[in-house]
Amino acid sequence: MTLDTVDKAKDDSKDGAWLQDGPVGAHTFGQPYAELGLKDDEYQRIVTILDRRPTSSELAMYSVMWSEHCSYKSSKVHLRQFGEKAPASDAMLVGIGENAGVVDVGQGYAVTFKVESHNHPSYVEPYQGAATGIGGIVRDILAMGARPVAVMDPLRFGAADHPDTRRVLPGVVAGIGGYGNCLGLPNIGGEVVFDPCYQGNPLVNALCVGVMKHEDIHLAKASGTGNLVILYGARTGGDGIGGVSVLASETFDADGPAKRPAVQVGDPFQEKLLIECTLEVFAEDLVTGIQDLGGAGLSCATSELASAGSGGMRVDLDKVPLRDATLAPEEILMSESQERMCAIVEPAKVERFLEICAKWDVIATVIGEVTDGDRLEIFWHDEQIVDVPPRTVAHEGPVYERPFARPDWQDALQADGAESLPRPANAEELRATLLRVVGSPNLADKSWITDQYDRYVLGNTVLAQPEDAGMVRVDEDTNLGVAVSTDGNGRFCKLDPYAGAQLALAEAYRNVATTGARPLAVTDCLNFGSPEDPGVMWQFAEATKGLADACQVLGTPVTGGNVSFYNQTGEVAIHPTPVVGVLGVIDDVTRRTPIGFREEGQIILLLGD
Amino acid sequence: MARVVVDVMLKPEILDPQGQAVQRALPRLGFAGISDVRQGKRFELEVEGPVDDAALARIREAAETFLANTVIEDFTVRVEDQ
Amino acid sequence: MARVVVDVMLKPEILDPQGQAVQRALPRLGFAGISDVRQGKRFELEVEGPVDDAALARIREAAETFLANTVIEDFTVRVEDQ
Amino acid sequence: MTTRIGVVTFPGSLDDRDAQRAVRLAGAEPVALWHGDKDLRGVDGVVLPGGFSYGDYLRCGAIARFSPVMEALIAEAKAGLPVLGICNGFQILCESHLLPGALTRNDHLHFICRDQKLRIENADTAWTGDFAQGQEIVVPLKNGEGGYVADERTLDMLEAEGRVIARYLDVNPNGSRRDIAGITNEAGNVVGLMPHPEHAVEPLTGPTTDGLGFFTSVLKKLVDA
Ligand SMILES: Nc1ncnc2c1ncn2[C@@H]1O[C@H](COP(=O)(O)OP(=O)(O)O)[C@@H](O)[C@H]1O
Repeated sequence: MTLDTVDKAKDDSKDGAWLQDGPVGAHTFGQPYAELGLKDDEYQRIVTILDRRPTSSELAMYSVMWSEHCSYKSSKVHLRQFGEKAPASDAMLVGIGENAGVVDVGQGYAVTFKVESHNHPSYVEPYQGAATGIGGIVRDILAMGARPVAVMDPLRFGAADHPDTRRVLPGVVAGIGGYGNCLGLPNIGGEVVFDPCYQGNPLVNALCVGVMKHEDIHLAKASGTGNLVILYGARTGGDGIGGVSVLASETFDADGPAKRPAVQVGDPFQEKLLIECTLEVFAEDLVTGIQDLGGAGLSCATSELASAGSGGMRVDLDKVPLRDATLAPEEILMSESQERMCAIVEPAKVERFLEICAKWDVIATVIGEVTDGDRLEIFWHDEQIVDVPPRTVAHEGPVYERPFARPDWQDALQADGAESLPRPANAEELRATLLRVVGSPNLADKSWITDQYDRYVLGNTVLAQPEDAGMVRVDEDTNLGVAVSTDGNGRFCKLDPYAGAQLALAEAYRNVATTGARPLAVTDCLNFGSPEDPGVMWQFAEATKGLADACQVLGTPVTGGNVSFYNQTGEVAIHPTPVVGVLGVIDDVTRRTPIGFREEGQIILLLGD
Repeated sequence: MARVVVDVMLKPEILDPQGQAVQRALPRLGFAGISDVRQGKRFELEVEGPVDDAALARIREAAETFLANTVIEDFTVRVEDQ
Repeated sequence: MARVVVDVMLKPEILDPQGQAVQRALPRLGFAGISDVRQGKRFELEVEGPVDDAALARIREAAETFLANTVIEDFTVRVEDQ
Repeated sequence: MTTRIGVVTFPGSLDDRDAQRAVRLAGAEPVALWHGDKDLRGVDGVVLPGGFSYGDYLRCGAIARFSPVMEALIAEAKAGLPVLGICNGFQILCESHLLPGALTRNDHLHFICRDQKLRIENADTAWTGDFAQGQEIVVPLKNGEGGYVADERTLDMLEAEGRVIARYLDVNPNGSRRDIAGITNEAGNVVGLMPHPEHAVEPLTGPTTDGLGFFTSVLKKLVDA
C-alpha cells in the first residue's frame, strides 16, 4: 500500500508546471476525481485552495462534502430565502444551518424537529434503507442536546398494485417499525401516498422531534485549544463508501480491496445505547460541542466541527476503532457506518465521559484534539494525510446558479382542467365513482401500516394515528405539549409548484391548529428530480419561493430541513414533492381536540367556504 | 423425500449486530476463546421427488431471488443425507 | 483458527410461522414441489486455539444454555472444515 | 412506610419509565434498578419492563436473563418476591425458567400495536388481586414476538392449576396457544403478561385506565401482608 501523504502531494505539485497549463485535465495528476463525482472546475478549485495537488484522502473528503447531498450546491441559492424572508419569531432559538432547528415552547423547554429523506437507500434495500433513515434523523435531534420523543414517516410509493411496490413497501414499513420501535420512540403520524411517478423512486422521509431545556442546547462546533475529540458508538466498517473505493483500490495491491458494501445495516440497539449514553453526558455537562455521524461520516463530522468552531483540529485516524482492519484511510474518512457520534470534551472531563460510555457498553476513543491553528490536519500512523482549511470542505463548497425554465408542457397541463373529466350521469355511476374513491389505496384506512408502529412507548402520546396531527406531552406536571403534522401533495405541486408548496404548508398548519395547538415553526423535505434539468430546477425554485412566502405570511419560520434531488428514472422525474412539517405548541394537552364526534348532540360548524 | 438445506449468512463486510451481541455476551457467561460470531438463517426444505440437478438449480434460484437478500447476504445450498 | 457451526431449529412439534410463510410463498413464485420448510438459525463461531473435545464440550454447553432455548429448540454442533 | 417497587433497566429497556410512572400512580414508590447491579435495594416487588433488551438479538430476553440483577432476582422470586414481567419482561421470565414455556414470533410475522381486550382468568395472584375473576379489560399490546408456546402437557397443567391469568378476547393478536396473554408461577407471585398495563394508567395517554389494577394489586397485597 502506498500512502498518499501531504508532503508527497506538495512534492508532486512542484515539478508539474500545472498552474500555467490552464484547466486541469482528468489525467494531469492521475487522480480519479471524475469517478468521485467532481467536475473539472471543482477539482481545479481544490488545487487552488490547497495550492498543490490534493492527497487521495483530501480528494475523498472534498468529493463527498461537495456532493449535492452534503453541500446543497444546487439548492443553496434558493434555500437562502427561508432565512431572508423568515418572519420575526421570538420562538426560534436555533435556525437553519445546525443539525436541526430549535424552538422555544415556553416553561423553559425547547423543542427541536427536522424531516429528512432516505429515498435512494430505501429503494436499493428497503428494510435497511428505511431503518437507517430513522437512525440518522434521530441522531441529528440527539446532537442538538435533546431527548428524541417521537418520530413520523411521510412515505410515497409507486402504484399500489405494482410488483416493485410489493418489494419496497413491506420492507420500508418493517424497517421504520423495526428501528423506531426498538429505539422506544412513538410513531405519531406520517403519510402513505401511492402514485406511479414514485415507481423506482419511492420517497422515505423521516421526522423526529426532541425535547430539552433551553440550557441543554448543544451545537456542532469544536472550540477550546487542547479539548479532545472523542469518537463514540459503533466501530467503523466499510459501509456506504460507494465511489470512494475507487480511491481506495488505488492504494491496494493487485488483489484489490474486498468489495465495499454501499448498503448500511442499522443496529437500533446500539443507537438506543448511544441515546441514553449521550443524554447522560449532556446531563453531567461533559460536552463542549457534538456532531452525529451521518452522510460522509468522519469527513463531515470533523470538518463541520472544526469549521464551525474556533481554532483547528488534529485527528489521528489510526485510532478509530475498526470493524474491518483492511480499511484504507480514505475509506475510514468516508465510511457511513451508522450509530456513531463525535464529541468535543475538555481534558478534565474525558475520564468521566469514558466512564459513562463504558456504563452503557459504548466504545469511546479519543481520536484527536482541538488545536490553535486554523487547519484540519489528519494523520495516519504519524504521516500527515490531510491538511486543509476546514471551512473550504464543510461550508464553502461550490454554489451553483443552475439554469431553470418553466417546462413547455406546464400550460397544457394547467389547461387540462377537471371540467373535462366525465361526470357520473346517474345514480349507478355515482355509486361506482364513490366506491372507487373509497377503495382507493390513497384514501383507505392506513392502520395496516400504522399498527406495525409502537405509538404508546414513553407514555406521553396524546394524539397519534389516525388523528390529523400527532401530539406528545412535554411536561407531566404542567401538561405542556407539542403537536406535529407533515403534509405534501405532489400532484398539486406538479400543476403549480408555487401554490402546491403553499397548500402543503397550509394543510400541515391546519392539521396542527385543529388539535388546539398554536403553529410555531416549519421543517421541510424537498423531494425533486434532477437539478440539472431546467424544468425540475424551475419546480424547485417555485416551490421554495412559495413555501418561503407562505411562511412569512403565516409567521412560522423554516427552522431546517433537507433537499433530495435526483429522484428520477432516466429522464422522468417524480412529481415535485415538498413535504412540509409544522410544529405547534399547546399549553394544556388535556384540552386537545381529537378528530371525530365524541358525544351525541354536539353541534357541527363549517368554517371557511 | 429429501432434505435440502439453504444457509443464508450476511456478507462478511456487512455489520451483523446479532452476531456481535452474542459474541459480547459469551465471555460474560464464562465462555472464552470465541473471537467472532456471525448469525444467519438456516432453511430446511423438504423436497418431493428426486433432488436431481434440475431440482437443485430451481432451489438455487429460489435462494437467490427469495430466501436470501443478495444485496447483503450470501447463501449456500446443499443436500443433506438423512 | 477453526470454525464451529451451531444450527438451531424449532422442535418439530412447535409451530414455525416463518417457515410456513416461506413455504406458502414458494409456489406463488413458481417454485413447486417443496412439501415443507422450517426456518432456523445458524451460528458461525470462530474459535481461538484448537477445537478439541474439551473445546467442543464447552461450545455444546453454550449452545444448550444460551444459543438455543431447549424448551422449544433443538441444536447441533459441528466443526466446519475450511 | 411506602411500598417500594423496583423497575429494572436493561440495555434496550424502553418502557421502564412508563412502568415507574404506573407504580407511582398506583401509590407506591418506584425504585430504579440497574441490570449490572446484583442488589435489589430491598424493594418489596419488581417489574421487568417492556422493550428490546439487548436489541432482542438471539432471542427476546435471552441475553438479559444472564444479567447480574437476574441472579438476585431469580433467588428472591423463588422465595416469594412479587415479580411482574411485561412483554420483554415476560420473555425474560420464561428464559430464566421462572415461568414455563416460551414466546415466539407472532404468527403473522409482523410487529403489532393495538388496543387489546383481555379477560382476567385468575384474580388471586400478587398482581391481579384487584380484578374480579372474569373481568374484561382493554390495554395496549405491542410486540413482534408475543406468541406463547409450550408443549401440550404444560398447557394442560397451566389450565388445570388456574395459572393462565389473562386471555385474549375477540382477536388472538399473535397466535398464542389457547389465547394465553399471561401466566403465573405456582405460588402466584411471579406473573408474566404480554400486553402493557403500564400504558393504560392515564385517560390522556392510554385507551383506558384498566392497567392500574396490576400495580394497585401488588400494593394491596404487600400492605395486607
Ligand atoms: N406512514 C405513516 N406513518 C405513521 N402514520 C401514518 C402514516 N401514514 C398515515 N399515517 C397516519 O394515519 C392517519 C390517516 O392518514 P391519512 O389517511 O393520510 O389521513 P389524512 O388524509 O387525514 O392526512 C393520520 O393520523 C396519519 O398521520
